[in-house]
Amino acid sequence: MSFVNAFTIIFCLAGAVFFLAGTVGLLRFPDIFSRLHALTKADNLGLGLIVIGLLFQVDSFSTGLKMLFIWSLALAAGSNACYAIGRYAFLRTPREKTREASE
Amino acid sequence: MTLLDQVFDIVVCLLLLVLAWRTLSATHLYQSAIFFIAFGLTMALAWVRLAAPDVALAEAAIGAGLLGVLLVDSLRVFARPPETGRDSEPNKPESRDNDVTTSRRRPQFNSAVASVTAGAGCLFLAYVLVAAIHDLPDGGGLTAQAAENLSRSGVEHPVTAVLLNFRGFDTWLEVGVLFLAMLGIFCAGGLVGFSETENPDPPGPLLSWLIRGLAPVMILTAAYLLWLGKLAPGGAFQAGILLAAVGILLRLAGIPLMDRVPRTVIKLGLTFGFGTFLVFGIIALLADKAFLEYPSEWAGEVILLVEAAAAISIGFTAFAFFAYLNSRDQSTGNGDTAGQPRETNPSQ
Amino acid sequence: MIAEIESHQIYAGTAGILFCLGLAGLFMCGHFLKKIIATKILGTSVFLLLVSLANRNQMEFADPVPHAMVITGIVVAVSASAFALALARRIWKETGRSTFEDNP
Amino acid sequence: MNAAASSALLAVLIAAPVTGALIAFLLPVRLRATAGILTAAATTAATAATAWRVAADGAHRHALGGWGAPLGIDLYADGLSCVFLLMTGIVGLFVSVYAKPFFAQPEENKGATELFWPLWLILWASLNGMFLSADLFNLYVMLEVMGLSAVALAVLSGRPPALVAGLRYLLAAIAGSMAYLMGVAMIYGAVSALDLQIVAAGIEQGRSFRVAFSLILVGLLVKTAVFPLHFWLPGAHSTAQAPVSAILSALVVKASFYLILRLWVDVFDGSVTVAAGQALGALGAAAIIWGSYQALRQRRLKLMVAHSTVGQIGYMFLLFPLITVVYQDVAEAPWLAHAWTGGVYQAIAHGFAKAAMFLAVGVFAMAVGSDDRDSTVGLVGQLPMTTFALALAGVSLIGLPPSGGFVAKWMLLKAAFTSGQWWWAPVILLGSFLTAGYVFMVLRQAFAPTSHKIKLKPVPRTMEVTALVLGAAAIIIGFRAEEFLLLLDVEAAFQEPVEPHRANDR
Repeated sequence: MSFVNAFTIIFCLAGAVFFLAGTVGLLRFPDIFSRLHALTKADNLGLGLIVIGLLFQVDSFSTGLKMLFIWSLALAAGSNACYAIGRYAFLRTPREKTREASE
Repeated sequence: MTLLDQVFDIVVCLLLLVLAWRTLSATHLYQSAIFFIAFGLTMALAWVRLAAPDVALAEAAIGAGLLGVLLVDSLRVFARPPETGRDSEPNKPESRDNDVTTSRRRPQFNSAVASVTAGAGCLFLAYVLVAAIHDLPDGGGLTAQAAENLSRSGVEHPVTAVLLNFRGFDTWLEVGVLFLAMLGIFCAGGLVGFSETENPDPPGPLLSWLIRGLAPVMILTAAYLLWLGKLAPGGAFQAGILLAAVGILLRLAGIPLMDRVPRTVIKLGLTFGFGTFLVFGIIALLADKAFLEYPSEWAGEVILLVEAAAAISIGFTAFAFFAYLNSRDQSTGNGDTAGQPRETNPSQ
Repeated sequence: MIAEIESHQIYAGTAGILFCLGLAGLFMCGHFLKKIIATKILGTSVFLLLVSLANRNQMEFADPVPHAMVITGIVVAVSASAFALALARRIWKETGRSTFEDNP
Repeated sequence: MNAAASSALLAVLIAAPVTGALIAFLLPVRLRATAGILTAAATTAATAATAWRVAADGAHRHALGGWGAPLGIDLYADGLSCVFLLMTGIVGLFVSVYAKPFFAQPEENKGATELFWPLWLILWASLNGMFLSADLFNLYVMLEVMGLSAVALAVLSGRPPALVAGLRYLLAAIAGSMAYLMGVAMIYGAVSALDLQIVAAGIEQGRSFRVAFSLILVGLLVKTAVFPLHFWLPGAHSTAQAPVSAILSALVVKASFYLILRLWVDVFDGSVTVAAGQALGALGAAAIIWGSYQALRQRRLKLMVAHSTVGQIGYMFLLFPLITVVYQDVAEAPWLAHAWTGGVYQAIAHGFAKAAMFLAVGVFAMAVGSDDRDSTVGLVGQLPMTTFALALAGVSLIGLPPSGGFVAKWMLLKAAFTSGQWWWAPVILLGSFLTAGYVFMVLRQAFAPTSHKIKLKPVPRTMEVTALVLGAAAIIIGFRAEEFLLLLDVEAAFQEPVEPHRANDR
C-alpha cells in the first residue's frame, strides 16, 4: 500500500512542480505567446500528472475513467482557449512586432 | 482541525477579502471583472472547504459561468461608444480598445472626507456584524428533521429533498424568478424576440470543431447531473445551466439557434418549468392535498419529472438571457426609435 | 487560542466583512457594472454566512436547509443581476450614461 | 366548506394569478387583456372568500407540500393579512379594468407593453405571497419576485428616464433584500428555524438578535422608501405608466410595510426597544414633512403624486412609537388599539386614494398630452368625473372627514395625545396642511375658469369610472370602520401588544 502511496506522492509532486513553473512563467515571460506556452504546460502536464498520481488511489474502474475523461476535456478546452487567445493576439498585433517576437 | 487547515482557511479568507477589495477599487472595468472572476474561483475553494459541493456546483455554473459570460459580453458593449451619436461606427475594431475607466469625472472613492467617513462606517458595521455572528450558538440547524423525513421525500440526497420537496415552493418561485428576469430583460430591451448574433468575428475552425464535438457530451453530462441529483450533489439547476452553456457555445460558434425558433416555442420554453411545477401543485390541490404535495409512493418519479422540466426550462431561459442581450437588434439599439415597436423583430 | 477557532467561524467572520465591502462598493462605485458586481459580492457574503452556519455540527451530513437556501439565493441573485445588466446596457446605448451622477 | 378546503384558498391566492400570468403570456397579445381581467376577477373573488372564511372561523394555516414548519413552508392568514389582501384585491381589480383601455391607446402602447399582463399578475401573486407567507426565507423570495416584477413594470415604456429610474430602483431593491437576507441568516443561525411563529418563540435578548433585526428592518425600510431611504421612489413611480404607478405606489410599498409591522408586533416584540420605536417614528415624521414639502414644489403632476407617497408612508410609521411603550397592563394603555388601527387604516386608505390619484392623473395626462400642473387649467368642465376622483382622493390624503384618511389620522392623533407623546401631533397636522396645499393647487387649476376651451383627446369612459370608484372607496372606508375593525381583530397579531417592559431593560 505504501508503495502505491509513494507513486501518488511522486506524480502529484511532479504535477505541482509543473503548475508552479507554469505560474512563474505566466508572471515572468515577456509577451503573450510565451506566457500562453507556460500556461498550457501547467494545465496539460501538471493536471495530467496529478490525475495519474490519483489514479493509484481510486477504488473503482468508473471513477478512474471519469478522471481520465475530465483530463481529456480539460486538454481540449485548454488548447482551444489557448488557440483563441493566441489567434486574437496574433490578429491584433501589428505584423512587424509578431515577426520580431518570432525571431 | 490541524494548524495547516487553519492556515489554509485564513489564507483563503484573506485572499477573498483582498480580491473583493481590488474588484471594487480597480479603476479599470476589465481589471474589475478579472478580479471578480478570481474572487469567484476563490469562493469555489471556500465552498469546498465548507463541505458544500451542491453550492460549489451551482455557484460555478450559474454565478461564475452564466453571469461571467453576461458580464464579459457587457464589457464589450461598454467598451464601445454608445450609438446615440450617429457618426460612430459600431463594429470598428479600433473602438474596442477604448479606455473604459469606470468613471471619468471622478475616481470611485470620490473625496477624502467621503472615503474616511465611509471607511469608518464600514469598520463599525463590520465590527458589529462580526461580533453578532460570533455570538451565534455553536450548533443547531434542521439536519435532524431533514434526516428523519428523508425516507419519505422520494430522493436520497438531502439537499435535493429540501429543494424539490420540503421547500419545493421556494424552488417553484425561483424558477419563476428566472422567467420573470427574462420578461424584465425583454422590457429593458423594448421588444420580445430574438435575432442573430452580432458577433462580428467568425470563430476559427478549431473552435467550431470543438464546439460541435463537445455539444453532445455536454448534453449527456447535463442528463447525468440531473439523474445524479437524486443521490448526490447535482440536480435541475446545474443541469439546466449546462444546457444553457451548450446553447451559448453553439451561438458563439455562429450556429443560429434562437432566430429561427417560432415565437410559440420560445414562449413555451420559457414557461415550461414554472408551468409544470404549477400543474403538479394544482393537481395536488384538486386531490384535496396541500399545494405542491406529492403522492408519497410516486414522490421520486414526480420529482424527477418536475426536475427534468425545470432543467430544460432553466437551460432555455438562461440561454435566452444571453441570446437576447447578444441579439443584433439589441446591440444596435438606436436612440431615436426608443420605445417604438421595431419592425425588424423576426419572430413577431 | 488559535486552536479554538473552527473553520466555519473563520468563514462566518469573513462573511461579515465581505458584506460591508459589498455595501461600500454599492454606494461608492459610480459605474453601473461595478455597482452590479458589488451587489454580487454582497450576495456572496450572505451565502457564505449561511453555508458556514450549515457546517456547524457535522452529523451524518451538513444541514441541507441552508444549502438549499443558498442555491435558491444564487439563482435569484443571478437573475436580478442579469436584469440589471440588461437595463444598464440599454441605458448606455440610448443615452451614453454609465453612472447615475451625470444627471441632467 | 371544510377546514382543509378553506385553507387551500391561501394557496389559490398565489396559484391563481400565476396561472393567469402564464396563460396570458402564452396567449396572443390581443387576448391578453381579457385573460388578465378574468384572472383579476377570480383572484379578487378568492380574496373575498378568504377574508370571509377568516372572519368566520379565525386564522387559517396551510402547510405547503404537506410538510409543515419547521422543515416546510406554511402560509398563514389572520385578520391583518386579510385586510391587506382585500385592499390588494380591490385596487388590483380596478387597476386591471383601467389598464385594458389604457394600453389600447397607441401612444401608450410602446416598448414591451404586451408584457404588462404577465408581469402584473405575477406581481399580484407575490403581493399575496408577502401577506400570506409565514417563512422568513420564503418571504425573501417573495420580496425578490415582487421587486423584479415591479421594476420590469416600471421600465415597460422603455423611455430612457424610466430605464435610469428603474435601474436605481432595482439596485436599491437588491441591496434591501440582501440586508434582509443577512438578518434572516443570522436568525436562522440563532434559532434554527424560519417559520415566524417558531422564530418568535425563540427570540431572546442579545446582540445577535438586535443586529439581525436591525438588518432586516433596514432592508425593508429601503423597500418601503422611508425617508431618507426614499431616493429611488419619486423617479421610479413618476416615470412609469399610469396603471403601473398606481400599482407601485398603492400596493408594492405596502407589502414591505406590512412585513415590518408583522415582524415588529408578532416576531421581534421581545427585542424591540422604546428608542427604536421613537427612531422609526422620527423617520416617519421627517418623511411626512419632506415628502409633502417636495410634493408642493413639483410642477409635474406625476412627480407631485410620487412625492406625496413618500409623505403618506411617513404617517404609517407613526404607529411604531405609539405601540412601543412601557406599561404594566393593557388597561393602562387604552391608546394602543387606536394607534394600531390608525396605522393600518392609513396604509389601506392611502392605497385606495393613491391608486385613484395616479389613475386620475393618468386620465389628465392622456387627455391633455402632458402632466404639467398648469396644463390642467379648467379641466373640470371637460373631465368632471376625473376631477371629482382626484378631489375625493385628495380629501382622503389630507385627512378631511369623512374619509378613510380622516379616520386614520384622527386615530393616530388621538393616540398621540392620550399616550402623552404629543410631539407627533404637530407633525400630523403640518403634514395635513402641506398635503392640503398641493391638493388644492391642482384643484384650483382644474376649477379655474378659462376663456378658451382646450382641445382634448377623448379618453375611454372606463378609465374615468375606475378612477372615480377607487376615489369613492377611499372615502367609503371612512364610514365602514366597524367591519374593518372586526376583520382586523381576527387572531389579532396585536392581542399581546409589543412588550416593551422586556425590551426596556437593555
